[in-house]
Amino acid sequence: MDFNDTPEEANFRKEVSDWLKENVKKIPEAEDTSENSSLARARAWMQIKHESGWACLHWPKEYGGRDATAMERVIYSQEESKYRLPNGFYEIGQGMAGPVMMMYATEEQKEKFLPPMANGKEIWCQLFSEPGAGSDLAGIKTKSELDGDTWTVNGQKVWTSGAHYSDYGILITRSDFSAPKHKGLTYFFLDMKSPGIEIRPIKQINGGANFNEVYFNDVKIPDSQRLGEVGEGWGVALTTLMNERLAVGDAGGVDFKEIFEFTKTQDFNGDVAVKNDAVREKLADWYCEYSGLKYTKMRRVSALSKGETPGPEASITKIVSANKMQDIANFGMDLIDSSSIVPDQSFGSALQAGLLGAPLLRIAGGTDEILRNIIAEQVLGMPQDIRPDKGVPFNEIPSGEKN
Amino acid sequence: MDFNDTPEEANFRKEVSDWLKENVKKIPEAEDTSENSSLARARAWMQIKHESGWACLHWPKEYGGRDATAMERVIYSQEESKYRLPNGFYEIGQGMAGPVMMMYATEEQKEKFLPPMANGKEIWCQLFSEPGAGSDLAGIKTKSELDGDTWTVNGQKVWTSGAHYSDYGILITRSDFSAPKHKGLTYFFLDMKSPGIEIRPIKQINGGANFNEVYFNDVKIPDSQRLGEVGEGWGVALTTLMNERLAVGDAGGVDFKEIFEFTKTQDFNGDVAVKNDAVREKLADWYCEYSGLKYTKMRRVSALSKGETPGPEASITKIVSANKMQDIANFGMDLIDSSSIVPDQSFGSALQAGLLGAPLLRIAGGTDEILRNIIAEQVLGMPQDIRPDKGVPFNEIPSGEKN
Amino acid sequence: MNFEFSDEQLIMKEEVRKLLDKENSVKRNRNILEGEESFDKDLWDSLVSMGLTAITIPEEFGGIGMGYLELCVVAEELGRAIAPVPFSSSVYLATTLILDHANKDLKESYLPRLASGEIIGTLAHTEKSTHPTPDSIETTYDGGSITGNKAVVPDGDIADFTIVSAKHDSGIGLYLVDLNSSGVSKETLETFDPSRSHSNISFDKAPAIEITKDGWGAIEKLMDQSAVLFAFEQIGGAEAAMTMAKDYAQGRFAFGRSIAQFQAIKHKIADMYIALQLAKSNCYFGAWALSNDAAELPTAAATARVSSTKAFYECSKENIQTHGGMGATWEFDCHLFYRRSRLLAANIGSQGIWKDKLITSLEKSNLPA
Amino acid sequence: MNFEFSDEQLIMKEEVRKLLDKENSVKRNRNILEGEESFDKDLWDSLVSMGLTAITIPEEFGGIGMGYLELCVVAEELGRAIAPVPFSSSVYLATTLILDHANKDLKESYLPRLASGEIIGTLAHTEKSTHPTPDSIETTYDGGSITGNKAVVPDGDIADFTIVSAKHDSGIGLYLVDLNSSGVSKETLETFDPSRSHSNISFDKAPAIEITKDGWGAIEKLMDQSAVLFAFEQIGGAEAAMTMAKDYAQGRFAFGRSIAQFQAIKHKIADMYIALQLAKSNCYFGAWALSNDAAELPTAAATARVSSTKAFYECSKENIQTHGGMGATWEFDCHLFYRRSRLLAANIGSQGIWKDKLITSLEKSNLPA
Repeated sequence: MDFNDTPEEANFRKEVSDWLKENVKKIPEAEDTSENSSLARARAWMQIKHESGWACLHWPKEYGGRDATAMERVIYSQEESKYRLPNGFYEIGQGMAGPVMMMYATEEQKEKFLPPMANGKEIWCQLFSEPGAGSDLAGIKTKSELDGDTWTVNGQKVWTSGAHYSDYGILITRSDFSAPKHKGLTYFFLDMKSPGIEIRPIKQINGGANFNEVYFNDVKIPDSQRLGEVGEGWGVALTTLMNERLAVGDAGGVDFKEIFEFTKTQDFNGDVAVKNDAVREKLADWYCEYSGLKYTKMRRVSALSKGETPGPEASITKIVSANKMQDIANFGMDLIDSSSIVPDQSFGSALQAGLLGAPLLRIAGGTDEILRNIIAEQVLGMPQDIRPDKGVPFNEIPSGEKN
Repeated sequence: MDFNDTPEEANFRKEVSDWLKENVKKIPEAEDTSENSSLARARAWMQIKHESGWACLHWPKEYGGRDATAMERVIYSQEESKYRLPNGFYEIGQGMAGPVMMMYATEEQKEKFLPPMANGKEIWCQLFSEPGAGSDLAGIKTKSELDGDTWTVNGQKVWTSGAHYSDYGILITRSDFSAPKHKGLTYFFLDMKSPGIEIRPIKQINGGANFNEVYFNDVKIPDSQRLGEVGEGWGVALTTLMNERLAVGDAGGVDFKEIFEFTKTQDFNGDVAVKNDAVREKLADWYCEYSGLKYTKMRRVSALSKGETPGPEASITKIVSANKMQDIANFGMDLIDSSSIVPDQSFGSALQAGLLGAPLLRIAGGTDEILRNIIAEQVLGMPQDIRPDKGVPFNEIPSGEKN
Repeated sequence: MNFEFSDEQLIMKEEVRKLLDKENSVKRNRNILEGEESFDKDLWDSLVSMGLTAITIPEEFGGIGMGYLELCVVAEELGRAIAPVPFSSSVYLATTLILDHANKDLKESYLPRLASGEIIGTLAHTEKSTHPTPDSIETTYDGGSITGNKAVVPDGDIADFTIVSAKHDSGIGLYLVDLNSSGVSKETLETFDPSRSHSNISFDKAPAIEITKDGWGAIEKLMDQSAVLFAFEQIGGAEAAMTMAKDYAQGRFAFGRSIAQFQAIKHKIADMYIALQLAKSNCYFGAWALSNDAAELPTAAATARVSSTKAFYECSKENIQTHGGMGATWEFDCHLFYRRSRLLAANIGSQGIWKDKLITSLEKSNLPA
Repeated sequence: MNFEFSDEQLIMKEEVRKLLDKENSVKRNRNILEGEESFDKDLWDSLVSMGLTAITIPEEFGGIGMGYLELCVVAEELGRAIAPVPFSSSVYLATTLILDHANKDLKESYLPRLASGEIIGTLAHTEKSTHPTPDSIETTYDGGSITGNKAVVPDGDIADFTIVSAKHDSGIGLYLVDLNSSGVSKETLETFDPSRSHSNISFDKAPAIEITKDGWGAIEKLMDQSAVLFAFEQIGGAEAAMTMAKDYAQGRFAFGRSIAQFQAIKHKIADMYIALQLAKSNCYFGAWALSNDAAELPTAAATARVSSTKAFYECSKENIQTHGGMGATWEFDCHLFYRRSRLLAANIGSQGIWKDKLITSLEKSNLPA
């Protein structure tokens, strides 16, 4: 048990680190805090990475990747995360759409679409969730109908990040409403500039608008852009989700370190807060969670390095860190007492961001409740709940609207 | 909003209080701490109460009661609880068996059985739960078969308090295994001295043995002792459970007051524990629960006094108080540090009793989980879970043994 | 005994509720939150018309001479409707201080106008980013005027006058300052819950009228009194959030059924109900103690405050969670309750402070009731 | 990097687990709990035969010269099997103190016999019903002998010798006392978990050998070292309890289905899993810090201790709840784990003490790792 790289890992890390040192400085600073400015930086950086063979390094070389091992990918991302780089724009394309295209697209399509995905010229988004299908993704209702060689799509998607700047999207639709829920789905990729697509930003409770609603009004998709067979879109969607990026990230935002530092300066009930035993006890609980997640991640990386596939046990990271963030933010505001409602305090805006950001974190990418189901079922092998929708024609399954 | 009795209530309370003052002293002190000794006192006290018309005062006068109002019953029990009296022995008989006999027994049976129940000469127990049917009471498997005018009962009951000193019992059995779960049940009362009944005490984790397993081996019950129609025992059982005593009691055992007093003398981390902010914060949380339950009870009594029927919202008392007791006991032991494992400390045995008693309290009379279901469904009107056993013949319902 | 509000009080509660429903108070909250106005003047006028600002003011001063029990039921409904009005500042804080501590002249001058809603008052007490203590007050009263800076004054830019805590030569006093007088400057703040307005106020030799020289005792008493009223707002809000969660769950279908059938949802909402009932029962005792000015008030107030703050936070937080993604959108109303829960938790001091006050009061009373 | 035990260590763990399974350690726990014996001699002999008491002892002193990582994996298995043996007292406490502080003569005299299981040692430190501090130690060392009363000494009636903390003229020292020598009297105690024996021990001028004059420093270090080992026992126990709950739920049917399908049960067990994984990962870091005698040991030990204590309590408590009524019977094994969780939570100091130690260590390190 040690924290040191193997000689091979150390060599690779040095190679990455040296390259990053030389190259990160090549991209221009952001002009402002706008999304466009950030996007321009992201494109520039992906171009540089691609030219040196560091773009989407887990991909096969033929499509612009590096054929890297999982451990190399982890090391690269550890080193890259030491810099503040805008890589989020490419997560869906390179992490999810790319791999699914490799499995289901034609050779011609792969040659056409994968290289610009790898070099950052084209950005992809994911059109899965719907207003009535979140936790229960297979409940989607966006309708696709085939006429000749062309599909017509009508419906609404939601929570699509980056829809407004994406070039292409991966899309799941329902092509057969009389088949059972998981059987009538068909999967496509499409040009996001297609006529009939309307994109509206979703304003979140923290004022941000990182997501969109996407409306489909008679959007035409050639049958050649179908991925997988008609009616077998659910399998393609599952493959896509399995390729979801290695969820190494915590919630981001206020965490133990921040609140600990704050309690060293903030007065509370007659002394600096960190001297209050009730504060210390809460700090200790959060440190144990913080530390527990940190070393859980290291255990997962160790498993990766041995070639093991990371399982759904990573679900605990999001449950714990999002709830911890919410608790810390609420508690930190308590320390500031009645002034805490004004974000313009030493630490107030970070706390406010935490308190307003945590609710979405507890939901996005799987609610606390869904993740607990996943832990129970997929990690611990407990049985699924009763599924009254199993095998029932989709249009006979009860839904809110029908009642 | 006030805490004072109405003039009528005050008069009644004075009458009760005066009578208790005069009469409680008439019963002999317990000879020792044995159950027999306690039982003898209980019988003596019930006899005295009965002679003055204070036994099971909510019963009709004709069967030995007083026709008291719900509020009078509350006042009586408030006053009586100021003395340490062993009334628990009669709760099942007077509180549950009596009312159900009044509804379902023949006039002859009522005249025979109710008066000795009221005057304390005869004690009753309840034979409902089974090893495979606790939370799901309707899943019982004790079998009853009719031959001529006589039923033969085979099976096992569990968690029967007082089976070993009871004269009679109320019993629910399954008379039809091919009918749906709730339809094939038949309800009886029976003599606990009947041949074929075997009673074994259950040792609890706290070393106590307040409950029994009761085995039925070809026990004969005359059909005349059936309560309700054949196959309609579930309705009779529900009626019985609705008559369950007005659950005014907290968990009993270590609660806020006890731990608060303890923290005033116990040293912790350099000072008396109550001066430690972490301890104060926990105390505050427990006080809020303690106080919240206390005034919730008063709100319920007020509703009673207006003639309202207390609903299942009382479920919160047990969930909160049993969990509070477990937390307090665990925390109190923490304050005593490594010596806490020895009960022979100033407060150690009370804490040990709490830590070992709370688990059963969280289960008996409805688990935390069942009570939350009840709150959601019966108080808040949320829908039942899917019931795969609904309408299915009982012998086709999956059970652990069959898998 | 009758541990319940009277029929008259419950009818009054129902009337207030109907008014706030009819006026669509939650929608008005959103309008204020998103717009430029500091409060909803129309809604305020409706509440004034019902006489709600006059409840605790005796008839001799133009009020209707009811008591705190009536104010408690009103507070619960204002909380349920997350009303965007300066009621707590003007009624719980300013009116109570004048009633309890001002001389007859001041009462005659201010109370009738407070009762009629003609003027709005508030309290300017906090100065720093910590809970105020006698030592932390730097604002000074000297020679008939006030100098200093008060922070996060609720409704500071709406109020016509404020009561100010300030040092005098031998302690902390309370002083009344007309906010339109010379030497007063205000800065409106962006806050976590913009449906209620807050300002920083600077006083530079602003003319002031003394209310009491024992200002600290008066503030401590006021904190206990208002804690009960805030707690009623909090349980009102908590119940509204719980009901939203339950109603949404019943109408939302996933995996072939209403999500209200899932134990994860049912038990979450049952836990909200438990927290709410404990808090509500503690509030009832708080109402009794407040209306009887009982010796138990400090304990009762702290208990009501702590449990109601917890209940509103839990209910508003888990209401969002029950709604799933939509609950985290600006468009849904869930966040209005979440914001209000934080505002009310902050307004008169944090959980840590009130928990400590609770145990201190129990240590003093030497017996946990 | 490899944040995992080595293959050899994992094989050793598996061997220990197999042995404890084969020997039916949980059943043996019940036998000791219900019977008159202080520990299970046969099981102890089996563990000794595997060389487990010799792990950390160098070969020159008759040991097998492995390290603390090996001891950690063994501890996890002993915890999983709630083994009724004096392993923690003799190995984590007595052996570690002698290894770290005794002179060569003492090592030569004691370590080979500890390694071979011929003798059993323990630590006699606690005196009062509070966590010991340097000021609270009243036992005295003077002129080669010890006088005083030690409370709740683990395995006090089994051990052949104990190390005793005692005052000397300029501080607290550690002294070795043969428990069969004159001046020693023992009283066996009834405890919360009778599967492990504890005694009060009185010393009346009992002959003693000095181990170190800086006993307090040695004790503090030992608490950190043993906290990691106790934490491994705790996660072993927690995992066993979680697995019991899961297995029982899967086989228990109610309302027409396995109760393992109910979210109330699934989510309860998922929460156990979360608590366990956090604790286990903290234990791994503790194992690294312990085996490397790293500067991070105080932080790592406290973190492992706090999270493992929490995990074992939660898992053992909710395991009973998952079992329903049967879980609260003496006959089922649930309570054996619940009792052990409390014992291990108490043995080297409570949660409050360790949480405070954790934050103190972070304040000192000035950076949260």
